[in-house]
Amino acid sequence: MKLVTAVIKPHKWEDVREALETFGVTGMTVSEVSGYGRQKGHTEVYRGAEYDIALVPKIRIEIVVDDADADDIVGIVVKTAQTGRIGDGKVWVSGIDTVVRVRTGDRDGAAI
Amino acid sequence: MKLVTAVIKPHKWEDVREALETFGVTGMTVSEVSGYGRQKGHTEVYRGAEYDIALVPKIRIEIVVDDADADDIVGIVVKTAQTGRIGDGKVWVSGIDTVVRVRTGDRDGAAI
Amino acid sequence: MKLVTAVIKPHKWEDVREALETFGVTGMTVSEVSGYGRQKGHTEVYRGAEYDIALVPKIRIEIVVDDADADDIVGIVVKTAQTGRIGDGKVWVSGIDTVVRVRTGDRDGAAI
Amino acid sequence: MDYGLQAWMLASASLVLLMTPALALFYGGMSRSKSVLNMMMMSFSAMGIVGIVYVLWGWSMSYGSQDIAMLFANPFELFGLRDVEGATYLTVGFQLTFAVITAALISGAVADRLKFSAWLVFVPIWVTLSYFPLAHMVWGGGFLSGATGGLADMIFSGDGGAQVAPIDYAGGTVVHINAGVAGLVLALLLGKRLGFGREPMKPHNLTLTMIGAGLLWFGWFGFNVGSWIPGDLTGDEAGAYWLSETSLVWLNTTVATCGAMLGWLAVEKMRDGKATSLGAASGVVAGLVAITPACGALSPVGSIVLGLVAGAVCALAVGLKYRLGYDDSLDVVGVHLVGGLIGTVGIGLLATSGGLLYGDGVKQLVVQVAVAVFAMVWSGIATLAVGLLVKMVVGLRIEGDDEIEGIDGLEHGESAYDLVGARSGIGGSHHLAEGA
Amino acid sequence: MDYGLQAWMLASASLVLLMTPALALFYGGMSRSKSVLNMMMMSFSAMGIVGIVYVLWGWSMSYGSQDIAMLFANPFELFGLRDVEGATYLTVGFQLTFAVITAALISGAVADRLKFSAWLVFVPIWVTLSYFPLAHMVWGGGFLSGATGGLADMIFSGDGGAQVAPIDYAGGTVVHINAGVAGLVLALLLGKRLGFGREPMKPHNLTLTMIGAGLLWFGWFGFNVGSWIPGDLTGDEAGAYWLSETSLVWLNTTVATCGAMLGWLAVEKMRDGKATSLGAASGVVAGLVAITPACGALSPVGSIVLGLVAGAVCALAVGLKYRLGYDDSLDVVGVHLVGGLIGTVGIGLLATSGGLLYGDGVKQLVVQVAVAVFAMVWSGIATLAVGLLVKMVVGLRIEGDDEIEGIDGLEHGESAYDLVGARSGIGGSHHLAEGA
Amino acid sequence: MDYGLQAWMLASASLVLLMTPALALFYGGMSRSKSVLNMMMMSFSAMGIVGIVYVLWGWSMSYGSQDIAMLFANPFELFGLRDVEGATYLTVGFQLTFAVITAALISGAVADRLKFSAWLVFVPIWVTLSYFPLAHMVWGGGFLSGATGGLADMIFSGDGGAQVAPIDYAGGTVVHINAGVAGLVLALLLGKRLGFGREPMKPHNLTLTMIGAGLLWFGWFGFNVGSWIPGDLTGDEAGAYWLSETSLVWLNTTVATCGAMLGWLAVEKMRDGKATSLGAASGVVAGLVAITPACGALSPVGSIVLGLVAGAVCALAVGLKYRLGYDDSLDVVGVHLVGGLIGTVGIGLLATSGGLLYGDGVKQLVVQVAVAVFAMVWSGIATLAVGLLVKMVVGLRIEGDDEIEGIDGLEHGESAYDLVGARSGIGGSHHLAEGA
Ligand SMILES: Nc1ncnc2c1ncn2[C@@H]1O[C@H](COP(=O)(O)OP(=O)(O)O)[C@@H](O)[C@H]1O
Ligand SMILES: Nc1ncnc2c1ncn2[C@@H]1O[C@H](COP(=O)(O)OP(=O)(O)O)[C@@H](O)[C@H]1O
Ligand SMILES: Nc1ncnc2c1ncn2[C@@H]1O[C@H](COP(=O)(O)OP(=O)(O)O)[C@@H](O)[C@H]1O
Repeated sequence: MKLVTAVIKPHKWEDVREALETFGVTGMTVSEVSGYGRQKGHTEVYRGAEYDIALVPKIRIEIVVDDADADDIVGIVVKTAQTGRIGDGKVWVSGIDTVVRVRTGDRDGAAI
Repeated sequence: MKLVTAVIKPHKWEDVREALETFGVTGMTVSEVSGYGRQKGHTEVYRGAEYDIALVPKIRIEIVVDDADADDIVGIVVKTAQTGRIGDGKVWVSGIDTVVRVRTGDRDGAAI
Repeated sequence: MKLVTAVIKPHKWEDVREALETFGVTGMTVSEVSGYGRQKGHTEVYRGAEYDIALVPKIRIEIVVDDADADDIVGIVVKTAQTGRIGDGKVWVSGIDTVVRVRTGDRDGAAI
Repeated sequence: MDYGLQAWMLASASLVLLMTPALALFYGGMSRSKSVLNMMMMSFSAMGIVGIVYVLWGWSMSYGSQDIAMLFANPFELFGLRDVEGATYLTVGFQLTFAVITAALISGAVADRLKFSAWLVFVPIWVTLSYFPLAHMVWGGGFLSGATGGLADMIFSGDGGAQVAPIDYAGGTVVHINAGVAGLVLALLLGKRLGFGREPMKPHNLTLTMIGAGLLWFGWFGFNVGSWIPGDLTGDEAGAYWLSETSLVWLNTTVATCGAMLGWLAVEKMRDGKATSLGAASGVVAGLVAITPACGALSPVGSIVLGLVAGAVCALAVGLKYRLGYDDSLDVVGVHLVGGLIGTVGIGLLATSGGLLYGDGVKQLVVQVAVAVFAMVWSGIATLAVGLLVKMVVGLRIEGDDEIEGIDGLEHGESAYDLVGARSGIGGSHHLAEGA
Repeated sequence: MDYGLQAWMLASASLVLLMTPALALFYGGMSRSKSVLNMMMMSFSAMGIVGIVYVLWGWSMSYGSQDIAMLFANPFELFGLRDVEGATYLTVGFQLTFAVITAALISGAVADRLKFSAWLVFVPIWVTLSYFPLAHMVWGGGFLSGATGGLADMIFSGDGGAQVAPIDYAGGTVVHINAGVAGLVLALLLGKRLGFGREPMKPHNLTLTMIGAGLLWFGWFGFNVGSWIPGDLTGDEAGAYWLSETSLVWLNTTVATCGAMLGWLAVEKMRDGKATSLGAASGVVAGLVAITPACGALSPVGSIVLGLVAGAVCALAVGLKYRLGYDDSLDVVGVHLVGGLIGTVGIGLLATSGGLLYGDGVKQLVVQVAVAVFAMVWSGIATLAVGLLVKMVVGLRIEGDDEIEGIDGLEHGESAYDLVGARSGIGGSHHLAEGA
Repeated sequence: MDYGLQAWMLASASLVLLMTPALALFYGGMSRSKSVLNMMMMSFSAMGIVGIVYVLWGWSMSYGSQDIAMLFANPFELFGLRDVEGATYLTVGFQLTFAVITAALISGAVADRLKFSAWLVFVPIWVTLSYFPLAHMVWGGGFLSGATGGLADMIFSGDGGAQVAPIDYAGGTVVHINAGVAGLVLALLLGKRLGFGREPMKPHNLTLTMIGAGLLWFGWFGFNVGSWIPGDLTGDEAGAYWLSETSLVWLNTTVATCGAMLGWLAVEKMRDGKATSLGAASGVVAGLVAITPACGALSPVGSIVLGLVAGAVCALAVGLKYRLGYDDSLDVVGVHLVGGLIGTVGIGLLATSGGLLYGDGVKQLVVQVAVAVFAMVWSGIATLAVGLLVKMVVGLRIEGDDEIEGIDGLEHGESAYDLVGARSGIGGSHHLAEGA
């Protein structure tokens, strides 16, 4: 089993979700995170004091997948989330030993 | 060392925490996430426009554990968080190279 | 490639970011999480009912790095985030198979 | 004097109307984020329903001329305000706002679990069986007024009515004791929230609660200072009395509230080690409740004393539900019933004319207690009847799973907040602007 | 009577002024969290700009004595309030607050995408070309009043003016129809938000919207009840009339709003299965809008009926934008234009004196419709002219990327919330306090 | 006239009372989410404490008849309002609300780090040594009034008092300069927040700040327009004067505020490139502060000018703390001290009667400056004395670790928000309802 983690721009979430659904991904776990990278945040000025907001909002998606699907899924995310502008995000893949569905106790292939 | 990641229903967090504490887990890292899966979200209607809220709130727990404990911990989470209804969540296990306690610099077994 | 995950005290985030920047880390993904561990939360009393707030706010940092840098980065985080008081947090390292930059499709070394 | 009075009554009615949205905030902030909208909707819908019911038969039942057994008046006499005209429309409006908020107050006891349809059915029947009759009895010359044949007259009969008339300036019995008892009965009928006493059910947004408390205080000036009644004075006498009466009532309302806030905070500091913002907001409301019946009868210093006592006692009383095991979720009993009783009974002790501590004997005290007890019994029975009826017809409680997911989604299909991206604040760094 | 009236007018002007910050909350809560500040800033900046413009030439154009073609008055006559004195200053103040909120109302149609500089330029020109003229025409004895040579006089000529004078008590045409049309025109000029009809654009904070609705209701008492005009009565007669008129208007304003809230919720319940808090807040505003022109002409029961209809119809009307494809983001058209029309035309049916349903024929109805149509045309043309001008000079719309990132950051360099650590609440456990 | 006046004074006192909860919102929104409750609690507790102290000895010290050295009056003469009666109770109530808010204003300077116990001790002593004396000196016929032997009389002696009486209509010196100086002194005593000038300390909820600003503006009408004093007029003359005076003051209050909002925004736009919502809210308050002493002395156009200047200058002044290194956290100095000075001194220039720019010479200007300087010195010394006392007795500052964790938890054992699940909004998708 593999865990695909993708950090993308928030307004791309909807497109990514649709593309993954079409491919057959039925589950994932999503969270709001802040990104730090080449894409710089912005500056806010409050009553004469300047604040450098270094972080930009991102969406982080975690998907547990069969080994065989990992590459395709990475490809789909990269393709769909791409705008070509700095800050589009990263996707990474790591191995996992096992995954269990809490409701049934099913493991691995049967769990996702 | 292993990293156990569990995504569960929010109202089960309290029970899971207690069960893990009883087992002897002394630390974990928790976050609010949104889940996408078989359990569908709901629909909201605002002034005649319908919104399909695809995501449901979940709690994500990360626990770094000794290799030997991983299975037991997965078992405890699965047992405690189970309601038998769709959307109970997933638990997965991956290997990690090392863990360090920031306060002391202790590593691995001594760090958790 | 390695994934370094660090859970630290929120007010140390700024220092850690600076130290990592100095070292040459150009990107990371940050989120707010809650920690459970030796550092206990606190008690809140509302109209005669006592609440035990078990969790304390933490910042979670994920950094994908070259294998060679992982140890240094762990060292920097540990050093910078250390206050010596309970609750300073944990850092762990795990292996990842690959990382992709969404904007360009670059992989691994070129992607971070 | 009429014109100045009209100006103030227009302001007063508007102020009391504002109290119900203010209550929605006060209660809403104390709810959990998954049920704040339902909590606010109970207040808002009470405005819609009671406003209309009041015009249809509420005014007639409360202040119509066709008294029935000293308990209420004929609802059909002035149905739809038939035959009402002129400045009386404003009196109707002013009284309407009291009925609205009394119903809304009850909602605090049933947080998170009452079917919205049950609320919509409960409210109009409850005001009809409990509020309008009590308003008639206390203010409409009925059984709890000083009128001949009334309760006070039965106890100490006087010349053409009671020797000692019961005092309820602005609604200690009619509004607060009434709503408090109704909350208690409904909470018992409904049962506890899932996880009550075990899971965290702390306020989700204390800034809302504090805005609510501030606006309630503001609105309460209409409530109390608008409730002046000239008695049998006329002309210049009435005018002079108005000037002096409203001045005193305004000040008493303020300083009793100050006292109650400090009283509540002092209890918290001693008991829990910390004085909370929820305590300050709650103390404000407790003080306002307690001074409501008493605001015309006390001196400013007496009002401070009443406030201190009310704040301190209510701070203790809100813990009772855990001991006794009823889930009065947002403390309608602990604040409104207890506070209302303290004010109503406190008059018997602290009234500058009639109070025991001012050497005027126990008669006022006895009358006040008797009225309070009668009102509690009436309200209790009426609420029980309506509650059981509603339970039979539409059912009272939502499903357990829905309660866990949150009543906002179930009943209103909404979630209060959507704060995506409200977190970009993690650690930006800070530089001084060059230009500053 | 003067003194009582003055007291109430001071209160009224203050109440109407409060409505614009209240509107900022109402609209702000409906925006997304990335554009709430811009939404609020459009209201606040309208206060700043229109307040000053009104003193400079607004008063002169609306109520100056040098009428020009019955359409507006000479802006220079009383420029900077030259020659104004005494109690007239308060009349200026009161009227100023109406101009302010009318401009602010428009902002709901242009959420998330209008350049802030465009707004700052639009507002002063728009009030000059659309608001001041309409105020003059309707209330300043101009073309839409009952005066000789006016529209009503053209239709049914009477003795020294129209047989049947148009009725707009507090601004159904001048304020609501005017703002509604302007919103529609601007929304069309501006185009839809990116993702309109596809992406979620739901309210980010419904508690704000409900506070806003509560405060709007409160402020509206100044709006309606302060808009009394004595006609040709004087002395005691005027006084008696004032007492009775303000009483009726207060009550009508309240109960129409109650009705509209229930009307809106009923439509939602039937259509969507759930009654929402946004619906309650919207119903409140729809009711207030509809009763605005009619508040002095109807009976309380008539007001309830008007409210029910307005609530129900507006609840349906807000869906039109999806059918017809204009992005009136926060429903200025659906609530203010439609609600304003219902009130303005409803008078022709429900007025106790003059209404068709009261057997007084169709004349009032015809006049009301004619006035409404004329106002719509005027407002439409004026807004189009100003909108095109602003488009040419500073441009109307921000860049697409900026819209996606959020206009708050772009235009104000701010983000509304920074709630780091506002989440420590995940599952603490709960114990009863020993001491409680 | 009495009745109309009473109606307005009841409204005014209520409005001013509302200002303190409004201030709690204004300041609370500017705090960080870990200290918003403490910020709000400083305002609320000031209400509780000062309300009671005022009744006990505040009124006596300010307006008692037993003057002591023209500096204050005997605190025991009317202790507990002994011998006070009738309509005077309302005057007490009105004045009480001024004392309350003055104390509360100071809290903005000490955000995030002042022990709550220190605040509770500071407030009653500070009002006793600084507020009551200054109120007596300026409004109670003391040293800063036009009375014989007063400062103005010393400078330009006239017939039975000063030639030119100092003007402070509603509290430029007593309230704003006083609070501003006190804030500065306390901020210096207390030291900077940890991380001041380095870490982000930006407002956590600007919608709260904007609600607060809106409600402050609303409440300020009570503050200014209620502060009318008849001088030696009686009967009809006084009545006519009241009508005209209150009208002017209402309008001036409004348009100065409009001007200040625009002034502040213009400076931001030019300096930072963007006009912020915090700037609009701050400009509103700066304008209200500046017009406070001047609202009866200027023309509407003069008020606009004063407002523009005050807004622009305060926008620059709030940056001073970074240059000079005092941590006046929420800008009590930059807004209240600077704004109060601009208003107080601006009278000397812009007063239609007495102002330099109206050709009436420098006397008024000299008197205004002298009064302002004296008030600053008095307030500075008094605050220093109280501050040092409190430091000795209970200590001023919380521990560094507690400050980092947040003062809300430490002092009140609470957290403001618990928004679990307030984020389900990430990307739902959007379909049009069929039925809409
Ligand atoms: N080394 C990294 N480890 C983890 N996340 C990273 C890393 N570098 C970048 N990111 C994430 O990817 C996002 C985009 O990166 P950025 O450098 O801004 O643009 P790009 O990927 O287009 O070069 C960042 O906001 C951050 O969330
Ligand atoms: N492939 C996956 N990868 C990561 N998380 C998943 C995956 N599938 C499901 N989840 C998480 O598990 C939760 C429950 O899954 P769901 O399909 O709704 O029910 P069940 O697990 O009971 O079949 C989801 O809300 C999501 O957070
Ligand atoms: N076994 C664990 N797995 C994952 N996160 C942990 C674990 N133990 C602790 N943590 C995280 O580290 C933080 C600090 O741990 P704690 O026990 O309080 O202090 P310390 O690390 O100084 O001993 C916790 O708040 C939690 O977020």
